[in-house]
Amino acid sequence: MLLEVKNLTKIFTVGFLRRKEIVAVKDVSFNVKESEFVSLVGESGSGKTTTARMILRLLRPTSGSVVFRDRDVWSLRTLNDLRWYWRQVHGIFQDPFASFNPLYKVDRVFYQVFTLLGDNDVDKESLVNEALKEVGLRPEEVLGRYPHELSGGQRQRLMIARCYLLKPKLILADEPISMIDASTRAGILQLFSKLRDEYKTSIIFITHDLGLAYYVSDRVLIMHKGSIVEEGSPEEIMEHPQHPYTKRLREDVPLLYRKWSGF
Amino acid sequence: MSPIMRFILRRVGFLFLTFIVFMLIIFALPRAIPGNPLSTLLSQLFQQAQANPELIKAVYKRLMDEFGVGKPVHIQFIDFISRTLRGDLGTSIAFYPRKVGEIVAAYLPWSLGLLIPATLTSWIIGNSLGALAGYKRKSAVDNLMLPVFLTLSQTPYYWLAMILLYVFAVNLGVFPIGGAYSSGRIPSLTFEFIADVLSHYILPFLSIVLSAMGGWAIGMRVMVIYELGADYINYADSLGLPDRKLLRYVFKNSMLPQITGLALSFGTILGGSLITELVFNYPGTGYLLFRAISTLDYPLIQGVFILLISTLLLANLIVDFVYAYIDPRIRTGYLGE
Amino acid sequence: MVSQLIRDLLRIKKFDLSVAIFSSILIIGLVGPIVYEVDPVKMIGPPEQPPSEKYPLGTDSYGRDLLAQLLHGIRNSIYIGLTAAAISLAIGVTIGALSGYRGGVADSSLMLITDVVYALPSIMLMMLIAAYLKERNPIFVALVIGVTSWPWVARAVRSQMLSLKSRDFIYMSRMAGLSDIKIIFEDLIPNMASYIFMAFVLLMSGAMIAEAGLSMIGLGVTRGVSLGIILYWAQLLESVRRGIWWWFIPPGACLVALATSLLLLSTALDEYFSPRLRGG
Amino acid sequence: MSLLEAEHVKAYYRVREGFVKAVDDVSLHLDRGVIMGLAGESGCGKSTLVNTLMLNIRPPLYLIDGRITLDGNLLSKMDKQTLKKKVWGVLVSIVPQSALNALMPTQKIIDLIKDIVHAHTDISDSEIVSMSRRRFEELNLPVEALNMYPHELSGGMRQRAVIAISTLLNPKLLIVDEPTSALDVSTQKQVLKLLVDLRKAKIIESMIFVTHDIAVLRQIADRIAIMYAGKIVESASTDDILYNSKHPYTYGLINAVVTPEPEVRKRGLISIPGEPPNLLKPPSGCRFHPRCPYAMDICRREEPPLVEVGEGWTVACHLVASGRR
Repeated sequence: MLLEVKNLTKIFTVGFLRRKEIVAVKDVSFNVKESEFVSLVGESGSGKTTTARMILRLLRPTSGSVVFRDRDVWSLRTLNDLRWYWRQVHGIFQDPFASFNPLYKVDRVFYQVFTLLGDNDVDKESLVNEALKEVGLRPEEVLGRYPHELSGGQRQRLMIARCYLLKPKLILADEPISMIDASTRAGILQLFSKLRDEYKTSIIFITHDLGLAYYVSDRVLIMHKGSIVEEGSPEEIMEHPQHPYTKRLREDVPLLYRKWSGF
Repeated sequence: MSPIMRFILRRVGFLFLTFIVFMLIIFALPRAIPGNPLSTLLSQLFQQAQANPELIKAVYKRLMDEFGVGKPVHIQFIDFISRTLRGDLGTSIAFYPRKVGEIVAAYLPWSLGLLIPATLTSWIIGNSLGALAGYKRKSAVDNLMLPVFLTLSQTPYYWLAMILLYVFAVNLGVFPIGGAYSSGRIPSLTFEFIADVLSHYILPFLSIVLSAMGGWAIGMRVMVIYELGADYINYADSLGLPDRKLLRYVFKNSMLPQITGLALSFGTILGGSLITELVFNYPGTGYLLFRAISTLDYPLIQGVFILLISTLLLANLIVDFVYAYIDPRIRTGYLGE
Repeated sequence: MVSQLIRDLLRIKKFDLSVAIFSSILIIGLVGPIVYEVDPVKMIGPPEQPPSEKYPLGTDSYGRDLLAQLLHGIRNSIYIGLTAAAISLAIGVTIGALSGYRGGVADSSLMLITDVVYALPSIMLMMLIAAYLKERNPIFVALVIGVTSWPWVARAVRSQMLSLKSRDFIYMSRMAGLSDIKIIFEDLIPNMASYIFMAFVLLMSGAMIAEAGLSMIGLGVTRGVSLGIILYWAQLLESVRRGIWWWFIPPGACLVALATSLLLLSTALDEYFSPRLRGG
Repeated sequence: MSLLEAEHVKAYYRVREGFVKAVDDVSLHLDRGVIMGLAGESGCGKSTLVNTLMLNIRPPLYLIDGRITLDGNLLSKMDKQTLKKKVWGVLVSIVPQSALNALMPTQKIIDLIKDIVHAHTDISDSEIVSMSRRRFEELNLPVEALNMYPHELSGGMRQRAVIAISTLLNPKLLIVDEPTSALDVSTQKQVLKLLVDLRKAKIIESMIFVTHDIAVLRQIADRIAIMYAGKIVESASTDDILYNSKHPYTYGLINAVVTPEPEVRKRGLISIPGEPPNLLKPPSGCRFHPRCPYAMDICRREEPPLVEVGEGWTVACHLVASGRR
């Protein structure tokens, strides 16, 4: 098993004297196999982003564990161990503008990760150019620019190019296309499928859009109020949803070729 | 418990904590700064009362008592707090054997009589003008007012006071050159006396109002500009709400932060007005503080500060009450959780 | 990037004006005492002379040259302002950044302390502390001002930190294996730079005004001259009532010009960096 | 006669570098009783267009040219005070994009309603209260919300309250600007249902609904207009747009829709290559030509005319104009 998420729970505490607890993620467990495309579907506030950050070792869980290749991720301490982990497991976030420090040229996101590769004798420039070509960007069009000079689609492609550079074993993509126009979403989505097909990269795809999940995934997890309420193949989820929340989700998604009754 | 009660209780707790911290600072300072505390007091004492060794002994004993020499520090502090809360602020050196509390009490009303009306007036005028400038942004009115606000807000009250005094009292002779009332007059509730007090009042009042106004105006102007661009204003506008209604919305929402600001700036304005009192020889606590500092009368200095801070914290609390009553978000427990 | 920023800023009239005023007074304060070699605290002529060719700004009641006092006063006031602002900034940024970065109990307790100090008027705390210092050289005065004026900076930096900390590019840097120190210096601090600079500018104008206030109540520097000290002497010796306008007007005017130019500078920066104030 | 007629409307943003041609020579007709959807990528001028149609514009956006008539009134010649008194809120209302923050925060909903009604008519406060209660009941909204402050309502509830407030005076036309993008799907459905009910109850006559989500339009719109780079490129009935679209851009948009349906899974994911142009310097000729798979020489040179290809079906494309499609 590539990744095992066991009983992951996150409770946020707010307030100083009058403490209040907010359970963001409650006892979440699931596994991801090699070269598997798993979708985590839920609406905003369902805890999916919190889950992603805990898996990426960016946010400490209140309890539970994340085990990657038999190593407990949260017991990794040294910078070297962490680099090993982020070399294998990398993330892509929702807002492609916020993913760049606005003060630096976009090139920084590539040269940053060469420390993860650990090999200093590589021709960095040609590696970057290669990665850019993989995601359909021309190096001369994007390198040397500041993030605000590029479009949302270009910025997100740059982020994916960073993954092509690293070729991690697992990518956590947190709503990577929700802020991108519908007309160009597909092209970006296909880049993830390509990574999976060519390099056996597993993908955890986090989305609020059941349609996308249905289209791209091998397995779909439905998350609601911090818990995973249903799990199954896309067809099972669409055709025989069990949980009332999944049923409602399926009924309320607007369809292109079917009209809602009563409208 | 209603949200409003919870808010008020929390504020009371916070202000009490602030008071205790302040007392701790006052308590710790003379003990923390090397070579300072009793020796200074004593050398001061010898200068004051050279002729009378009996007096020196009495004062010395009293000071030792009040300072709590020989007791553990925490007991000293508890003594200090409980004495203060009982209203005993110690004995003045310069005015021995008068109690600090009664001395300050004689001066405090003059300061408050100057501070409170001046603060409120500057708040009202400053906010109104600031709102006007924000509403007429980039017009001639705004372009004229903004530099004036900026300059006024950075003008020390007392320097403006010097200029006003020089121009209107010294040169033009329109107003008296200082004090709270003409020397020789006996305070009474007669028309003449009140008129006399007022004529002494105008210049100090004006100098505080004018300089404090600038800060309010600048803050309000920015608030109004922000609120004017807010989504709720655009929406109400698109439904045909008349401009004066929109302005009233903007004014109401920009005013709320300014009320909180009022509480915070009492202190700053008080600091400035203390010094303004010096310029006018106005018999308030600033004047008293200056004398206490120049005679190194530490019990009196402490007493002035304790009374001023207590007054300020009380004023903060009143503002909190007003704010809690006005902002619906506190009434319904949305803010301040 | 930096040159573009400077070019953009120079296009703002408020920015140009404020920089021009501040730097000319600064240069007067720096160069003046070197060019005009008159001892500011020595009796050099008859007392209370109005401005003349011999005494460009007149003399005070002790026959001391007021131009010399002003030049040294500007220098010392700016020096105290800069030092005090640096101290406040250091305290405020450290507490605010720590509070925002660490979060949790550390955040709550640091902010409680900050709020308490914030509720106590800084000018009063300054007076109180200064009253216990027998020797007050410029550094001490700057220190007294510095340790009492940081709370608003801490609050502002904390909220900046909170919003920056959860920005995705911080996560991107962490996932690239950057150490915390590197993230603080490469990602966090540079993004707060404009904000911190504005805070510094405002702290400095506040500190210069506070210095004058302390001096006026008799708690300024015990040796040497500052703008506040000139005003203190002028007040003590009744210059206003005796019509010696050349004694109290120039130092006050310099102080107001310095403080206003700094406020104007921060206003210009604020308009540049927050788009809602910039647009039409 | 149609309810809304817009002819050759141009609305530009003035910026330091020149003009952003967000709406460039757009003509549009809306019949009574019709819900029209307006779709396109972000930044194509949809939002600017609908706000311009009701003259709800403020600098740096300016109406450069064009004639806009609503229910027989020539809006494009009215000054703002007349518009506010006679048109906005009465003849046409908008549900803004930022509906979540659209309500005055320190006032109860009912007080905002009173202010709005007073701006147009002289009914008494008590009548306004009973009228609002009736309307909220009719639309299945909780009546208690009237006595609450905006922050006490959930996001979806606030959204629906805004819709009810906008239509309180029964405007002929309701403009709805991307109302559902921040909502989860179940709340979105409630909001859409409310909009449809408004027409059923004859509270409004017609509606223009702006969105980038064609699947949403499919559920409620009778007609769809497709906008690209400041121009309307195709306008037809929902079914024609869906099944028989003529413009390559429309076709691309429809194919980019991803919904959980077997048809979509079978068809596969298709995207339009490239990026929408910068409207400061739009491309020459047909603005879509740099991204169009069928672009010809003429497309680079000449702007395609708007051609009527069927009953109420217009397309602006050289392929159609030259009969190749």
